[in-house]
Amino acid sequence: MLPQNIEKIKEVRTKTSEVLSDLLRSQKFVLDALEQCDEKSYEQAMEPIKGINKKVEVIDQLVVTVMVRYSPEARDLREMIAFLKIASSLQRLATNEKNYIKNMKICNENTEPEVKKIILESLSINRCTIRAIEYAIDMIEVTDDKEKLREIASRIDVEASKTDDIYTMLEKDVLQRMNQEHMINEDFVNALKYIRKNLKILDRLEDISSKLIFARIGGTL
Amino acid sequence: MLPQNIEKIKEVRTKTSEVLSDLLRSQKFVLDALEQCDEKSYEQAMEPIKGINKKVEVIDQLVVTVMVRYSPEARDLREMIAFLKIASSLQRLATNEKNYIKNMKICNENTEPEVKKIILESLSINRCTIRAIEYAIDMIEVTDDKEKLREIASRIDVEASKTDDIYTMLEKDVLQRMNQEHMINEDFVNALKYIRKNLKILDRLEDISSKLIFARIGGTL
Amino acid sequence: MNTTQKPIMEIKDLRFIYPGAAQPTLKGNNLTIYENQITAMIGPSGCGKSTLLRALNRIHDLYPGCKYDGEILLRSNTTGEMNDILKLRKENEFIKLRQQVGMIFQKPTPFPMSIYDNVAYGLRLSGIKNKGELDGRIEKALKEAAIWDEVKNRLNDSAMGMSGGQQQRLCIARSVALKPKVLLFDEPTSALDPISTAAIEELISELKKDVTVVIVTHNMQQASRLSDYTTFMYLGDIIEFGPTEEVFLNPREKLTEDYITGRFG
Amino acid sequence: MNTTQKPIMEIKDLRFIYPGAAQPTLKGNNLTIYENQITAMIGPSGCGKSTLLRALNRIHDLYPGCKYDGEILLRSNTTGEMNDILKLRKENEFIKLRQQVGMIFQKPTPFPMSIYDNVAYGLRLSGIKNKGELDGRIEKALKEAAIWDEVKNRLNDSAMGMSGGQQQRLCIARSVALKPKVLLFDEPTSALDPISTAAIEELISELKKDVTVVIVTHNMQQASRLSDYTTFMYLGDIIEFGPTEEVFLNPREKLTEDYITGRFG
Amino acid sequence: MGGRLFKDFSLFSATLSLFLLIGIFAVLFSYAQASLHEFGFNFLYMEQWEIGEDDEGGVFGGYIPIIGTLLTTLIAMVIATPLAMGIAIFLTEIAPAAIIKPFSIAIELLAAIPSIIYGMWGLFYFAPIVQTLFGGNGVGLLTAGIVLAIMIIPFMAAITRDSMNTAPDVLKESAYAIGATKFEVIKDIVMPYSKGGIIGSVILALGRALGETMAVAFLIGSVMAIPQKITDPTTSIPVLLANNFAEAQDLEMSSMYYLALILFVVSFALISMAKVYFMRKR
Amino acid sequence: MNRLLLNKIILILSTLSAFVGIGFLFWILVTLTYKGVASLQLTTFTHDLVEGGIRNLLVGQFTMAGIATLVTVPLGVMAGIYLREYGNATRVTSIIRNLSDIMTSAPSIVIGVFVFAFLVEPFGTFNGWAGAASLGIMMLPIIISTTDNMLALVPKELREAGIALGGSKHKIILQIVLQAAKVGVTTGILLSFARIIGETAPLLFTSSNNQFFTMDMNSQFPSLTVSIYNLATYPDEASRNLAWAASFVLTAIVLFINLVGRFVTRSKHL
Ligand SMILES: Nc1ncnc2c1ncn2[C@@H]1O[C@H](COP(=O)(O)OP(=O)(O)OP(=O)(O)O)[C@@H](O)[C@H]1O
Ligand SMILES: Nc1ncnc2c1ncn2[C@@H]1O[C@H](COP(=O)(O)OP(=O)(O)OP(=O)(O)O)[C@@H](O)[C@H]1O
Ligand SMILES: [Mg+2]
Ligand SMILES: [Mg+2]
Ligand SMILES: O=P([O-])([O-])[O-]
Repeated sequence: MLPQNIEKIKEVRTKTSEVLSDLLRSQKFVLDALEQCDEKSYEQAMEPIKGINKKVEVIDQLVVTVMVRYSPEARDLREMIAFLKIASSLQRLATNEKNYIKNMKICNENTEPEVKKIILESLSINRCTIRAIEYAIDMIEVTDDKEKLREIASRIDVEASKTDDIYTMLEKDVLQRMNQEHMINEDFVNALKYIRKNLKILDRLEDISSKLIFARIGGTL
Repeated sequence: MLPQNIEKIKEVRTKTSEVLSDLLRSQKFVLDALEQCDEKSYEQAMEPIKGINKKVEVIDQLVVTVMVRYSPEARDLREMIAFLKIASSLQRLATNEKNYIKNMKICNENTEPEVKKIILESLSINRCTIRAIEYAIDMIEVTDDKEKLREIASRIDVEASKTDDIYTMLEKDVLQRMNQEHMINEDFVNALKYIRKNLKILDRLEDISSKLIFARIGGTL
Repeated sequence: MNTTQKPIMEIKDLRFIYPGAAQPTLKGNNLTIYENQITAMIGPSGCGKSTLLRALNRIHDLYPGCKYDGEILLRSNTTGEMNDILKLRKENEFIKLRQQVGMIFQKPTPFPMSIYDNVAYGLRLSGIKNKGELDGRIEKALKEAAIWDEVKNRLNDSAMGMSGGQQQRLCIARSVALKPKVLLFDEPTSALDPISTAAIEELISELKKDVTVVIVTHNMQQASRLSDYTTFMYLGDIIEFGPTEEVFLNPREKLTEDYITGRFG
Repeated sequence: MNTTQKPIMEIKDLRFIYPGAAQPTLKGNNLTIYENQITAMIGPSGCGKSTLLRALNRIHDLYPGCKYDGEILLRSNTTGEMNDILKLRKENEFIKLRQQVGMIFQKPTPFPMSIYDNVAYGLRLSGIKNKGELDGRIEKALKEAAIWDEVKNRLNDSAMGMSGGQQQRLCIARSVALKPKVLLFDEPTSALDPISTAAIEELISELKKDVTVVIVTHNMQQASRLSDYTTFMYLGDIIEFGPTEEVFLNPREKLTEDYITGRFG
Repeated sequence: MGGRLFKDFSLFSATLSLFLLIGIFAVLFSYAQASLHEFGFNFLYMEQWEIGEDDEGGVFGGYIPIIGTLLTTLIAMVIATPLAMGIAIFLTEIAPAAIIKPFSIAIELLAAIPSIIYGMWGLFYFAPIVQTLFGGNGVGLLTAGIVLAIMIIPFMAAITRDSMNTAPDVLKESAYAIGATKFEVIKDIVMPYSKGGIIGSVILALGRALGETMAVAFLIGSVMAIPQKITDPTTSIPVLLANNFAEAQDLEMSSMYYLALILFVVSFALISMAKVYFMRKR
Repeated sequence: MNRLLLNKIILILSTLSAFVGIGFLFWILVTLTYKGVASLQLTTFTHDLVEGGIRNLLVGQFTMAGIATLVTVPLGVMAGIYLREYGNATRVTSIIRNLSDIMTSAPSIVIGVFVFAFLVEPFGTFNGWAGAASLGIMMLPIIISTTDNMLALVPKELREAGIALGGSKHKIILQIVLQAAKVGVTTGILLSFARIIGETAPLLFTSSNNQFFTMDMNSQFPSLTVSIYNLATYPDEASRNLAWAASFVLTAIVLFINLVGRFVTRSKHL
């Protein structure tokens, strides 16, 4: 195999890692922002995801180049197809993240303390997301060790199901409270809805991990 | 080129057409439902999009097969990559459609007449969407006639910009009315938001059309 | 690839030693050839692909001193039983075997006679003398080999004057005329240009309606686009055998994957 | 592919007629060869790829009666001017040209002498007699051709005993030793197995650091993975020329596309 | 320049052989003039070979040596051709690998043995056998023919084998692969494929037999007489030349040149024919 | 089955004929060895013909063949080079090539006649030069055509590779093409030497023969083969025995050279 080819394939990986790192930074800023109710951090969080669409296009183009020039087979082909699919997922991830940040701006000095409390509780979800993104980045690095790949993939799954549990608890909590106070607080409902965006991000990350499993271990797409 | 290869490529096209047709049927049911405020039609509209995820998986798998077995080049390669990307878009389209239908269930016998009026007015957007889907289906059939492809693509763009215009007018209308009545009607705002889902569908269709242009005419992805 | 496929040949623990060779060239191979399927054999040069292929119609036995071990079963037309072709000893048994298991080589091998006689040759050997029947079978074979239109007006010209690709198709017609059950191809296109290659590939993929095909090829793309099953051989061993798409997309063995992705050696 | 690429050769309206041929084999071709880039020539058999390639160092002129028309410009090392090599007439001018524009053939062509002498041969022809300098240049060339490790302990063995792939790399070393500006390859791997092929391809893609490469190949995958620019020829005409990725992803001409996607003829 | 000199010298060498051939023809023709003038084409069927009074003039006809040459050659060809084909077939298609090599070498060595050895061996060992089997006095047409046959067999067999070997293995294998027997492969594939070469080798052997001197000189009896039986002694052109050329004078000498010319022209024609066949091989 | 039976019969016949052929070789070689060795004495090699030895004959035969070879080899090889390297398949080249091929098989006696006409008759005496000339004429076409054929086996890419490295044509021919064909050409020379060393007919009336030891090429020159012919026809036993001895020596030399040629070809890789 020509070294240029291997280079190009590596570049696809690196670019994908980069996009995930962008998301990671964004998530971390959001977490900061929410913990400290610091409005400026929202803007900072928006910053890294602005360039993602462009970067995804670059990934797509790199994959096309590899396909055109090297007609990859087996593992290489699986990897290229997987990354093409992952690129689409990354775009979605970025959109979800953007929506999440926009919506979470509701959390500022004027936010009702009760709502704020829910949001603060929901931050364990964010921490899970951050860990899951970190795992996904790790996964891209692992090319040969099937055991390790499966292990990381399962950790991502664990984070995803943890978030599900956390959200379920949060929801129960909110509903109980609303029941007690015999009223429907729009803000509560909205907060829950926005938090759910974060779950979608984890969904996508699971998706990416399964594509990486296809790339590195095989099976069907 | 082996006939089996050509067969497989055709199959990818057919399957993609099928998914678009599913969406088309769904859109038509929704239109019916909204025109007649017939709740049953919402259920009917959900029906065709239920199988889409499975079908998209089949398309992905077909593309992988073609790539593995035939190492396509040039036009064939562009087409396969385009359809892989289109498959991702189709999934998104289906999600948007599902959300739209779910949200639009607000339009029933109990709906406030004013809101209903807005929704009825928004139905020209739906008609645009329907036409755009039809165009997209047509486009898949056109493999060689570049002129025709460009023409259909521009028609899809026209539909998309028409919907933008329609939406802008609707929005202005609603805002004016709310201004006049000095109140913020949540229902109005929500209706607008749900209608916007439809715009996203048109966005995706434009995306698909540009991928088809890449497949058939070339350029960058 | 459905599950109703019937084995037509089965290779069991086949060892093969060339005369005078110290080491066996095939070291206990197992392989099933399914009816009306195309099975490709790939692997680096010298791994034993041709050797295995040539065992399937015992063409090795033209040269004395080859040693076989194990079994090569071929399904009988009449009884449906699997008979071991390694048990054959008599010349007329060999002749019958080779009429059932035909072979096409890397370089086209037109006989030095007319186009018509090339195809008629095998038929005559198999006892068909009647002119009408011959004509019919020859036309049919030439049509099946997708070369009828090009030669129908010059059946009496020498076959040596045809282009390489045409000659190869003529050779295929010659084999097909005998209605063999299995056709063995040893790199049938490696001496041809891409256009003739495409024609032969198309022809082979048409043929599988009627016969079972086993093809050795150096060209992995060819194996992947043409075959239903693929065998990867290395140093006289069958390393991997499976449906082509599986072998090329999800090879089980690292050796296979390295070879397919060009990271070999 | 940046825009700072400098042409090293330019072919202008080149027509070429073989001695005794009624039709020109090349019918007015225009092509630019960029410095330190790999330019591939593809096209169906007989379209004139080898003919065009062989015009670039005028090896055609070994056989009398070839007619050229048009210009083939080669950039001069010293003045940087583009000089028309079709104007050359004298034997020592040809010799100088061929030392600048080397050539590697389909079949490896080791000379019947030792490995060392094979590489030394061209150097000696070019006037280098000093043993120390020879040794140095030879080691360097063999290293550049990625074959030093395999031969350093048997430099005095005959070159005929090497494997095909090694012989081909030796021939490349032999050419490289002369520090040519341009190296012409005519299907350099079509006689080699996939593994040797991979080694040669890697070597060629390394070489482009120092020399400009023009390569004729039947293997489209090879052209696409190896070259920076691709030329598609058909019936003596250059149909399309452009950056390889463009030619293979977005060919401008239908003919090119049909050829590349295997829908040709 | 060295290159120029080199080329010119090579051209000179190449034309040399051309001039030699023309020279031979011209010399033979001009020395044969006297006889040609005297006897014209009648020479071919005149039986007398009588030296005139005082070594002046005389009547010379080539009929006897010509007939002798033709008959020995005919006998040789009839015997040699089937045997040589048999050997060639054995070597290409039948012999096990281990035997082919030594057998081929033996055949080729047989072809390399100088003709005079065949003559001597024939004279002392073979002629007596022919005498006991067929009568006569040992030397004569039949003995000469048989020994000539033995001499050209290895030559013919070697060239025929080479031609047959040009039939590619895959071609034969593909005939076997549609159920042919060995003989059918030889008859239908190998022979037609190498037809030109085989015919060429037969003609070439014929030319050899015609011009053969020493093997025949020992065995034909060298008698200027028309043979009545197959065992009768007679003479042939080369033998007549070998034995009498140096002593001949004037018109007889010229007639000898005439004979040499005939021999030369006939073998020239035969070899050219053989060449045409060799070239048509494919 | 009829086909199979026919097949068997033909195969048996072929095998039989092969053994008949090889039988004759054995017969000839065995009698030759038997008679030859029996007649060989040490004096056979140390004495000249007059004293019942073959010393002068061997020397004479080798001298003539040697001179023929020395003159013919450069001419023949150069001619072969011209035909293959410079001739460029023109008409003239192909005429020369064909005529030279035909000359290879020209009857040897006719060459004797030719040489007699212009090297013996004008000088009035048989002489060694004439013998050497007729052997040379026999040898020339053989060397031309082996050189030609051997050069043809050198792939044209090898020449082109040399030229592409910047060699001039004659250097490439000498240093590469001829090198590559070296073994074949050498074998050809060896074999043609073996061929002429056993020739009789062209010597009969060119060199004729000489009973005495001489190196004077202007006089009748001793010849082994001519002597064999003469000796064999003498009635006395001693002459015949000497003929057998000489034949044995001659055959041994010829076969030895042939075997050497074969060995050289086999170890082709330099
Ligand atoms: N007739 C023979 N006698 C002895 N060994 C042989 C013979 N033919 C082939 N071999 C050896 O058997 C091994 C397998 O050869 P085979 O021709 O089957 O390989 P292959 O996979 O077909 O290679 P390729 O791709 O080069 O055709 C090689 O090592 C070869 O050297
Ligand atoms: N020496 C020659 N004399 C006359 N015509 C020639 C000669 N060499 C090649 N040709 C003709 O010139 C045309 C181009 O030949 P060329 O060898 O350049 O083709 P190519 O593209 O290299 O083909 P391939 O892929 O088969 O090598 C062919 O039609 C061929 O027949
Ligand atoms: Mg093989
Ligand atoms: Mg070429
Ligand atoms: O071969 P001859 O010397 O007998 O002609």
